[in-house]
Amino acid sequence: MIIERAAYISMVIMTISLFIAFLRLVKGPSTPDRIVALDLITMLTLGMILAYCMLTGQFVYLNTTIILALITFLGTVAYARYLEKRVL
Amino acid sequence: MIEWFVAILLVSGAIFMLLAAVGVLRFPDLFSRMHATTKASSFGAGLMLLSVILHVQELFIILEAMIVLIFIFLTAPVASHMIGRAAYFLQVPLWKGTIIDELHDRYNLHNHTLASESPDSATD
Amino acid sequence: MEIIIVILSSFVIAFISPLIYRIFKHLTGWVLSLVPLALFIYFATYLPQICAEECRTFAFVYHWVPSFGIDLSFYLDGIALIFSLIITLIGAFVVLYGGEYLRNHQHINRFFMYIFLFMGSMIGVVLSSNLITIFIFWELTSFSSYLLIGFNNERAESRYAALQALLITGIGGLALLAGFILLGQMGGSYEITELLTRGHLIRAHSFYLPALILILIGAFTKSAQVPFHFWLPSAMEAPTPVSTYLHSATMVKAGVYLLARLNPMLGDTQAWHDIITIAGTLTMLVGALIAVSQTDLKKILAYTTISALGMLMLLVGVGTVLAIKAAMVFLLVHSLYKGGLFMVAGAIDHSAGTRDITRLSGLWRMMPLVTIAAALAAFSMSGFPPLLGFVGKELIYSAKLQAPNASVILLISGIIANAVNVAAAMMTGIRPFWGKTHHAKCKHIHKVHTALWLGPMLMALLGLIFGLIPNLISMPLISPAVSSITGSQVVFNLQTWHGINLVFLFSIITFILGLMFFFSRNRWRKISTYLMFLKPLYPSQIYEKGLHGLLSLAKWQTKVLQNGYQRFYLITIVCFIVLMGGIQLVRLGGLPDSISFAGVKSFEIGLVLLMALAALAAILSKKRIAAVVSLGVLGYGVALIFVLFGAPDLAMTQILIETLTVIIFVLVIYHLPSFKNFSHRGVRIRDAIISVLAGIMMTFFVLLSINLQLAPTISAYYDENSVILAHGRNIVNVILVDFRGLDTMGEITVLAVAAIGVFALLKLKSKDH
Amino acid sequence: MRSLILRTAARQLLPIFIIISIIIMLRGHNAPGGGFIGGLIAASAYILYDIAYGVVDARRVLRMDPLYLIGLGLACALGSGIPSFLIDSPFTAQEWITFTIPFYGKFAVTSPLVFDLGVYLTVIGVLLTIVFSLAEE
Repeated sequence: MIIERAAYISMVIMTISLFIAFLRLVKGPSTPDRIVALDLITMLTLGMILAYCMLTGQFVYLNTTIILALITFLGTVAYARYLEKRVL
Repeated sequence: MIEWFVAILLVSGAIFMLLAAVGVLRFPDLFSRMHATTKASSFGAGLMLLSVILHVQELFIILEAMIVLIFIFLTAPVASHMIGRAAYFLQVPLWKGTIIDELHDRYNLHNHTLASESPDSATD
Repeated sequence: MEIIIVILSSFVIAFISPLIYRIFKHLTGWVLSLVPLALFIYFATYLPQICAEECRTFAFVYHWVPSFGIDLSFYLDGIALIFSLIITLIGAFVVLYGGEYLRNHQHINRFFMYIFLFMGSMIGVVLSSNLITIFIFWELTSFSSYLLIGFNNERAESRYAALQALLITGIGGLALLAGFILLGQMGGSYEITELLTRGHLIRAHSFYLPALILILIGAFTKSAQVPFHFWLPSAMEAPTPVSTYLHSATMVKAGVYLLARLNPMLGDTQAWHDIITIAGTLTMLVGALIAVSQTDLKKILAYTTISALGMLMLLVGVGTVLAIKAAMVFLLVHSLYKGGLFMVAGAIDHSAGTRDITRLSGLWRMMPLVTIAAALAAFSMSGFPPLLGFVGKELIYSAKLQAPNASVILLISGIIANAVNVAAAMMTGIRPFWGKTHHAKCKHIHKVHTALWLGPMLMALLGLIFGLIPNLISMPLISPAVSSITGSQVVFNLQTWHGINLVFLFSIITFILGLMFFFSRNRWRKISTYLMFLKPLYPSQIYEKGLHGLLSLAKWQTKVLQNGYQRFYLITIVCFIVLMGGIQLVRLGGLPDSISFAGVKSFEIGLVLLMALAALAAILSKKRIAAVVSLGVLGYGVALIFVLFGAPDLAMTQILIETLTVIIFVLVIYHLPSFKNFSHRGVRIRDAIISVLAGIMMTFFVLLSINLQLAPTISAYYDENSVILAHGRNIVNVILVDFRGLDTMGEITVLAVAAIGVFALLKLKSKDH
Repeated sequence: MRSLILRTAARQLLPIFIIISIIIMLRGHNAPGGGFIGGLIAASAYILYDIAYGVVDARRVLRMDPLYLIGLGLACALGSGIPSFLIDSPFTAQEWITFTIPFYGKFAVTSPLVFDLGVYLTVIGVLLTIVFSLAEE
């Protein structure tokens, strides 16, 4: 029982941090700030999925987290490459 | 007893995530913000994964959680490194309070090549 | 069973005729004409059976589309027999004549192919007894007439004439189909044999009038009645054998055949008699009046054909037994002499090189045989006593005398039309041949080949023989045909000479009038030039304007709808959906009252709020990359929702697609212009309103669909037998791969095509510039 | 311009990505996964390689033009339908031929597997065609 409540709390915490990260994303003066914020948001999504697994006790979502962990870094790298190419 | 420990791990993971978010918001310039996103968030995710590992009995699930953990610690640094590089090339303004910029003289602004890459420079 | 072979045989011959041409070269005409001759003899064998008292008929049924009640059923009775005999007889002469006439034309093998295609479809029209089968063969005749009219396709006029003929008979065909379907609904089946017995039911039915009008449009366009007559003269672009076969003897009579065939079901109502009689008389007069002022041989014959068709229609419209008898006899007579005259005109054109009657004279020395044939045909056309034409004309006058109503008008118009016939016969059949031959006017005249004069000569002789002994055809041919039309058993015999009586008096008047028309033809030509100011009213002009109007409308509509502005397409689509959805929502009484927020957890609301903010940020962002990033956030939000609602597969796909979109965006962004604000405020507000409306409408739909239980959810079905049938627990994948494998097949093909499209766009573009 | 770290990461990650994509593709029938997702992962592996090393090396590593992959994939997908022709059942109904390998227990060679492979290859082919031709732009 304690775990459900803990998971619920962490879900709420994570939602709040999502909003905060989004704030940076909107405010972010330069593009890399936005990309950093997006990176954080993806990590938060991963966290939320984990918390949700704990909440429902169904661990089938871990496959999704594997994909999430692997692929989001690809997005960030693509953004980075675009920024470098634009500079040249 | 173990349940308490798992719950604490989980919530602390979430709190670290929160710290990362706050860090990203409040840090003065890009490079310090990157500290927050990469280190704090991956550590937070690590803690949560740990709580999952402890909470779960089946082997496969633990294995999958371990893989996620490894991947996070494998990919997050590469991603933020790439962003840092790109940001530096874009001359994103440093925090006025920065004391030393070691990369300054090794990177020539005109042809955007790092000293380390150019063939002639001694690889120090 | 043999009827199927008969019909198919001409189609088969059509497709192997190019081969036969390669073997026999110039003799193909003679060889191929044996086929219609054989068919003629085959049909002739039915003569004794048909004309026996009980008039037995032969039927053959092959169930083609049983669900609609359409089957290839064929049915040979009196009227079908008389038509098939005409088709096959004249077909034989035409093939023979065509082989010679087009001897050195480079596409002559195609000519044979089209002619046999036409003959097959014409026999099909005449023999089939299922309405839809008649329609199919009907359209086939239009199709083959298009090919034949546009035979020498390098000339623009023939292409134009072919298209005109196709469009008009095509539209008529469509009306005919609609009429047949209505008729089928009324009578309960498409079989003519069954419909025959339900005449009274059909006549009383409310659909009767629309069906009648539609069928009449079909018949009138095909038989070139007044408003739709102008395609026939312009169809003279076709080579002469085609004009002989299609546009005088057989195809244009299909309309008359159809009305005769449907007479027992649709006939004998006031509407039937009035419309057809009026149309017939009008066509007869218009055809006659224009014919007088023409100078081209084939044009005169074309217009007199229109007038003859009018006469036939008129007789069918009158509908008395005598009128039908007169119609049948006239049908036969007209086919013989008009076919003959057309062939004569072809022979003159072929050897003398011109068809302008003002320049033709004294040809009899060059082609004596053609002169005899032409004279005989001309006398038959003008109704000179010994010939069948006289018998026909007498019958027509007596039928008009006894016509139930307005017989006086019919009589007068009949006399005028026949007078013009006499004049036309003189102009085409006799004038070009007698008189002195002045070489200056027409270039050297070479000998006429046997094939060219054999056809007209035989036909003219037939006219003479039938004229002298009319009983030859009355017993076996005319009476069964008339009985099958009027539905009552009729047996009669014809005699050439009725003695001096009122009808004979009319013949003499006609003859005198005709001579007057002939000698005053130049004055008629001047008069017709005065009528030029009526030109815009001519139906051909209306057709012209209608066509241009249609094309310009199409151009305008495409310009408006497809103006190349992608945003315009989106707006039209979204507005349309919003409109349709909105109306439906209002009609169904707006929002469901029970919107419960029970099961929603707090962080779900937070997530949805974040996604809304992200979407907003994407719109308001100044830089394109910022918009892409906020879209990224939206994408991950959606992925998260998939997870929260238990769809790991979808979440994985969403994440992957999200990242790959970013990658492709990044590759493409480099080339896109930066976000200058192209649209000024007004446009943006309009777009905002549209999108907000669409959003609201979509939420209503979702809310409605939640508590709307349309059908038992299919997931139950997949649930229990996804393991049993497809041995897989992951239902999503099982569906994708097994149950709906074909859809996935389609999807990956679409993906492949998209990839090849992108590849082509990028690779080919970069090479050429 | 190319960062050494990204290059080494890409070279190491490529095999891992491919293995994961094959795992996900193979177990697609029972657990979340399937040809489509597997294809996406494999494609993103090669895209990562392209970002790190550039298109020429990426094409070299792929050793096959992505267009052939599309063709191969579609062929496989169609091919999986053929056995159902022989047994006269609906076109893409799947046939199961199960036989047992001594130590492994029941092992089923299935036509849905071939179909999934077809989807897998087509998706990789599609994505790589698009990305590579864009990258070469």
